[in-house]
Amino acid sequence: MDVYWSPNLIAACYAAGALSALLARWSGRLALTVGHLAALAGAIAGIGVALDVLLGEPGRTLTQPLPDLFPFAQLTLAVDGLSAFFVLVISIVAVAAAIYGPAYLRAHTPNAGPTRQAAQAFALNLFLGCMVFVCCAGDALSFLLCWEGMTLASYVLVVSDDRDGENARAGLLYMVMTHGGTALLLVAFLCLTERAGSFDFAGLRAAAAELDATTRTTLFFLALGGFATKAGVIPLHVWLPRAHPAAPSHVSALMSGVMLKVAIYGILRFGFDLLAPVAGPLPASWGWTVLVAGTISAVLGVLYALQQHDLKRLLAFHSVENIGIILIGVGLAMILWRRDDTGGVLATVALTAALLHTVNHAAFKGLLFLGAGSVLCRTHVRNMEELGGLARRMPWTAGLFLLGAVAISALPPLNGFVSEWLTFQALLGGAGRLHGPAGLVIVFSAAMLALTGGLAATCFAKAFGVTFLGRARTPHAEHATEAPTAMLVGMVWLAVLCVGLGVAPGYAMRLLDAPTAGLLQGPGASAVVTAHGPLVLSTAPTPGATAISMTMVAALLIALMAVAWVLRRGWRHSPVRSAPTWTCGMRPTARFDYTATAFAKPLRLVFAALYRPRRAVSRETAGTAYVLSRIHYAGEVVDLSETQIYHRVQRGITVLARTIRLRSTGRIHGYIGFVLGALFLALLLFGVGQK
Amino acid sequence: MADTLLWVLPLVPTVTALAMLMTRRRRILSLLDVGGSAVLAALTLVLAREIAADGPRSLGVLRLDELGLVFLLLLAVLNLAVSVYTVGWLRQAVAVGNMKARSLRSYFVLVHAFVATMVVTILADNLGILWIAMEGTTITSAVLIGYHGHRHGLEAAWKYIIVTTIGISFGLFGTVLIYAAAADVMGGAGAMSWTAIMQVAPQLDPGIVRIGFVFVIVGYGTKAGLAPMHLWLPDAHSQAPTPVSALLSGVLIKCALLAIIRFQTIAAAACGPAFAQQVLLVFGLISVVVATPFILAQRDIKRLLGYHSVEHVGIVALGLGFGGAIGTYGALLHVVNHGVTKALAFFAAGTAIARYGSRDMRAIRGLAAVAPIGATLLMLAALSLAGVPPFSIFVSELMVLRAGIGHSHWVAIAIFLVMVVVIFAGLLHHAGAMVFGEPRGAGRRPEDWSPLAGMVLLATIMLLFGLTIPANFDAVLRRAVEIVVG
Amino acid sequence: MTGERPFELVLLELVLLVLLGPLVTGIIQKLKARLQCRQGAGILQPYRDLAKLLRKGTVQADTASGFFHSIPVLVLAATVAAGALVPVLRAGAPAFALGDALMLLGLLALARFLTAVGAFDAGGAFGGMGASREMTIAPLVEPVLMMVVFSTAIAAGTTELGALAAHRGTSWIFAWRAADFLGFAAMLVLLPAETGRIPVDNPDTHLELTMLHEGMLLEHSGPGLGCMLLASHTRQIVTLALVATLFFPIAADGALAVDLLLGAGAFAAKILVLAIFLALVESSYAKLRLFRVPQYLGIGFVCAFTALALRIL
Amino acid sequence: MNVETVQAIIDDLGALLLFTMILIVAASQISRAIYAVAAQSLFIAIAGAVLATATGNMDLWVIAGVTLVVKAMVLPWVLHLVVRRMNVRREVEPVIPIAATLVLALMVVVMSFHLSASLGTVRQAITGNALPVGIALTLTGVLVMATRKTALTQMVGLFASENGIFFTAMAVTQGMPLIIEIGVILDVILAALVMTIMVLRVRSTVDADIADLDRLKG
Repeated sequence: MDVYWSPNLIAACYAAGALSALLARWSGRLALTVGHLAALAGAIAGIGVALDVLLGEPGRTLTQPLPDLFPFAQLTLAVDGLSAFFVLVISIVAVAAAIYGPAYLRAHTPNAGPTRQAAQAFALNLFLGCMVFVCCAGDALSFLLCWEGMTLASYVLVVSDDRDGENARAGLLYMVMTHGGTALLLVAFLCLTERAGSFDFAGLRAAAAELDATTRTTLFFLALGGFATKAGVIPLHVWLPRAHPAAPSHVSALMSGVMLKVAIYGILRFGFDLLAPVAGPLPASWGWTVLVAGTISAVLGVLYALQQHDLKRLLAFHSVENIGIILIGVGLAMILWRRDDTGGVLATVALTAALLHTVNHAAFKGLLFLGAGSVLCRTHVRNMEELGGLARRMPWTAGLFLLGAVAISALPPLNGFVSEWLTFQALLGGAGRLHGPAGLVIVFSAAMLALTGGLAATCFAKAFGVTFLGRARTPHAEHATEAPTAMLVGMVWLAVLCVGLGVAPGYAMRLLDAPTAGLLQGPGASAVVTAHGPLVLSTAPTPGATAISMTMVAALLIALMAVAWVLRRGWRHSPVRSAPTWTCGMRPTARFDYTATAFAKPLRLVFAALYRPRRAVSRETAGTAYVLSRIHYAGEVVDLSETQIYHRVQRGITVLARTIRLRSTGRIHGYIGFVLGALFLALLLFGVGQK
Repeated sequence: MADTLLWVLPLVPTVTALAMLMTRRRRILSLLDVGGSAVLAALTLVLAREIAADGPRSLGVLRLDELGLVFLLLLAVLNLAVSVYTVGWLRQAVAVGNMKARSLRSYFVLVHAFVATMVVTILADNLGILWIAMEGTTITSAVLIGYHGHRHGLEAAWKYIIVTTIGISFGLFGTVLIYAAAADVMGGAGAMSWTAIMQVAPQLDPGIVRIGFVFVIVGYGTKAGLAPMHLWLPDAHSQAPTPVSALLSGVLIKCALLAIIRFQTIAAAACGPAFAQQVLLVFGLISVVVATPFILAQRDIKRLLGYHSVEHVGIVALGLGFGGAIGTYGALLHVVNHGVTKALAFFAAGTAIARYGSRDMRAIRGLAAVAPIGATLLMLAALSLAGVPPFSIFVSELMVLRAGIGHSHWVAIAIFLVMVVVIFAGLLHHAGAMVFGEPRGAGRRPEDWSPLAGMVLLATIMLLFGLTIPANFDAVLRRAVEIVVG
Repeated sequence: MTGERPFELVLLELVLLVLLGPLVTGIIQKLKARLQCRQGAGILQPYRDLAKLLRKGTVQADTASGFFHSIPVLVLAATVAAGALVPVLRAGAPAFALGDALMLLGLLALARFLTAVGAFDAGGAFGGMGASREMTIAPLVEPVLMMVVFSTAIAAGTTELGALAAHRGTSWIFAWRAADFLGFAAMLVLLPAETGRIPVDNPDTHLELTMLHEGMLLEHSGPGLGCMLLASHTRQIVTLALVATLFFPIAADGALAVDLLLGAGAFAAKILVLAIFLALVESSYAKLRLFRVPQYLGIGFVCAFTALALRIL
Repeated sequence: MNVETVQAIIDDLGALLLFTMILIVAASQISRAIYAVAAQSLFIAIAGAVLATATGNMDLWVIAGVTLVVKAMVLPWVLHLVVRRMNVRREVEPVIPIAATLVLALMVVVMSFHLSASLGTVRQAITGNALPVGIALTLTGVLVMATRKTALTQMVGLFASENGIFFTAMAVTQGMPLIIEIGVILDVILAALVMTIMVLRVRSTVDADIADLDRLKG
């Protein structure tokens, strides 16, 4: 075992960071700085450990027993390819968050007390540590402990951001839903541990080998339910768009960019590793469920995102969408895996697409959240209708945000396109080989993916345009200044990744070898996807396969841009004249600018059946109906699953509980009656013995 | 040494109580209080080491085995924490006028008498003595519950004394029946002794043991707060002075559970384990289900905690009902974990109540802003009670769940999990509303050291047991499980 | 099977596409004028417009940020890059990996996205309005277009356009099956939307209530506007070329100059047919209300989906 | 006395006890209920004496004596005193109609005998019908507590319920340990004392019957 890059190092860094909260006794700022520095060290250590495993000899698993804490379970760490890949993803975003964090917190909440700073330093390190160790867990108990620790730490971060009732409510919803998910996970894990008689994954695998088909599928769906809650799959997503925006922005980046991926890790771990049958394909219901859930999440996620005017909430809904895209890949891999007639290397392509999208989404969503955080800390406004014109005041932030927007909209030449391209190719291949209705479902899913991509572009044209371009609509936006350098550095790190993974994704495939080969027990990602050289992406190692080269396209774009630049300058280098925007002869003000609500209105009407938009317009007329003195418009789009399912359930439970409570007696006779009745019934039920 | 200690142990609080009769000064009384509790805790630890090393000790009608030791440790630790907490709590209560300075003496005397009866309950080997001590706890604690002397306090005390007296008279009936069955086999002498009965338990007539056990579980179950016999519990817990609430919830209902466990072992030996488990399972499930709506729609913080105790007693019963070594282990661990956590929750709630002058949770807002440490502790207690790792209750609930899954009680598991999640929501909703938000109706006052010291002691144990189970405690628990399961 | 297309050929095709782009617009305009019994401008008019614009100075909105200046560059580059991905003179995969149909659609979407962003930059209602409408229709068109591509790609087993065309070979219309007809019908429905023509958009109007694409160009001027116009001409011919590749991949074999000339002739004919079609549609239909467009595109969706279903089932 | 005679006497006494229980249930005035409890305790003392002579167990004599003094004399006297002190209405106020209570009591009795009939050989452990009678008395006593409004009737019910336990305990063939019985009686006295104090305290502070308080709920 490599002594330098061991999980101990990560744990030590994060533990030191958590303990640095104690420094708040003397200075909250110091605690914050030291805590984030330790987190940075932990993240770098995480990258080291992950790369060590991913680039080491194939099939290697780094195992390490943990101290004997519980008499009934031996805790261990086991870092295999899949774990290492997710550790890498986590650590990448953690680096950005750790650099970005202190400056952001200082700028956003300059007068936070030392208690809050201590809590933030502590919880951030705990959060990162738990996320890393969920992925490294080698047994069910440490998995569950870290899993809940992750939830708890992020809950603390959510509620610590603001002394606002909204945060507490968001945190509550978050905790309750994930706790429900954990309950399902508990059952799934415990069913296995009871059969295995031990908690470690090797034992669980052995126990799962002897399961009958029904139990296996039931357990998978229990686990899927648990993980899907955490991943924010529709309709289990309602907590996500509330909790993610409520956290401090670098934590939002972590939650959206990384924490959801831990749930993906869980699905992969359960589906392909722990519960997978020893031989033969996975039960068909698994893959199809995941695929359909992913498709629905992708489309609905982006549709709801489109109608959000809160910048961070919009981004949170996009996380729902992207998790859906990842799940499409995962589901397809599940469908195609070990099916010789159809699958072959396609399962590898699908899984590669999913994993690549995992890291891509982490990069661009992290970048976008950090960008939104920069806006937030300089304007203290999250509603984009109150922003505008920030590109001239915060050019770096705007540029980086635009980069992220292009990436998330799956536009070439950035990384979002690459993983979606792979997903499309896997879908297309799957549809071509699975004939009949199955193929049609896959094709439909591909069409929905295309729709998703288009809508995402629309959404980010809106988000970027309304927030950064045009005129400043409020004084908040007017007085914004560029974000501090530390924050920009954090963002640039992720932006570099977006570009790098977009332009030369072939080099990253090497990192995907270990997880894909390990899970699918077949060829690794690079053997399939970069069979024709590192600069070329292909769908199969055979010569006739479709192949593209992101690098070539990028080079072509740059060359064409140079040509276009010459054209743009024109034949005569006349100076640029500045003039007011044309507004039919009136003096332009910020109120002429198109708002986000207006921008999204056509789509709101097109998808009215889904949105069920509510609007209230109140007019004040001055004497005649044709002259309006004031008009007030309030509109909202409701989340259908929230109103139709959650509100009903919640109201039902609350009303029931309240009724029961009000109807209950306070008279002692009732008390005695209950005791007597209990005894009477118990005697009748249990007392009468068999003669 | 150890044998003598068995006698000395109940004498410690008795002597403390008697010594308190000599003074009326608050400081001296508090000193005596903490001192007496510390001595009790120290002696318990000494005893625990000897028992862990050499096995059960008995002397006359008193006997301490590992099963009792688990409960005794809980009692000693909580009693110490309560004493430490009481110092500051009392100062505040006297200042506000909730407690009258001249009646402090009787309060302290009663608390120690209460503790003494509980010690005897735990130590009793003779089932008759067990019953007598249990009735003794009822009488002493009833006076404590009505201690504030106002209308609600007296109402709660009356309900408490009547309902639990009925309950434990059923318990007495059950004891008599078991005794009759045992005496039939082994003759009158010694047939009240639990150890003696256990020797002949498999030969006991199953029919009469069956009826006896039903009487016992309804009877002592009333005292333990199992639904639907629990109705006195929220009343009593909400009206008692906070330290007493902590003792009631943390220790007293656990003493009743110990009695139930003792009888369960007899019943399991006589009628086969399935019967006793089935009964416990039903009562456990009813408790978990019944507590839920009252927790959700609750407004009074101490009643909330009271109902929450009902739920957790139900979980212990479920653990016993799922049975097997794992279930019993989980149940016993849960007894300890819930005792510690619930006491912490009562303490934290007590300081919040003192700060805001109201038990209504709608009046308590923004605690984090005015009392950050107290608010953190309250939140930690709420999270732990809700079953979040890395706090202790998660571990024991995990064990209980494991036992249920191991024995394929799917319906029970499903109901249990749904209720746990719903209660989690309710509890966290209430706790979140109190801790976060803008503070209202309370100024920022420095936090008193003594309540904090008591709470931090408990919180440390809570966290420790969530992260690990110490090896020597594990050994004690394992042997206790062997005693129960055989 | 035709041979692979070397780098020089791809470059040649690219240049050809860019140069011919305005000509197609000119032809359509001329045809429209004649169909409306007008004389109309000459077919070279778009070239003259471009030349004039490139010689002019730039007037920029005072609220625009630094992005505004580079938007035309980016848009033009992205659109032209898309042009490099369609085979023009000869079918067959390029000799080097470049991009496929998805990349082509992606690059066009990138150009559209940047145009919309640019429209916001100047402030004012028209830009936003145009962007909003354009970006409403685009995501609805995209999946349908993708499905049409899929319907042929599934049969070919590749999404690379040259290879796809090569797979279909020269025996085009006689080998058409129902799926091809449906796919082509879907494509015809989409064509006006993708090229910004009636009944979805009206390229001739600058009336604020009806314009989509033009609204986004309002604040561009001089060489910038020239670039944007060139980009939209290129986009049009790329789209037409895409249709030609997917459904009429007729082209000559071999690498001789004659073959290439033959290919060029075939290409010109195909484009001309499609241009006539567009001109006819534009002259015979009225522009749709914006909220009718989704229904209109729905026809395309159903056709495309049925085509796919026929291929798969 | 031979075993059959003792059994017969105990059974007869059991019938008498059940009869007094019915009187308590049906009593419309508190004082009558108190008298009925006193009579019940008297019968139990007699049963104790009978069993003592039959088994020659000296402990049972002591228990019989204590029962006679405490439960048949002192406690009824205290209750009477309280009734007079409190100056409350003498009528029993039922929560549900007395007829319904009687039906419930009947069901309890039937259930007790059914329960005991399901037992096998163990009947020899407890003399005669003492077990079903004891169960019936205990449960009916609690039934009285659940269906009567005033605190005093509740205490009466509690004592009646305790009597049932005593009766069964005495009838255990091997006899109960004396110390336990004494402890139990002492506890009962202590509980009665505390309850009486509470009843009087509530009466003096808020002028209400303590059993009527029902503010704490939910």
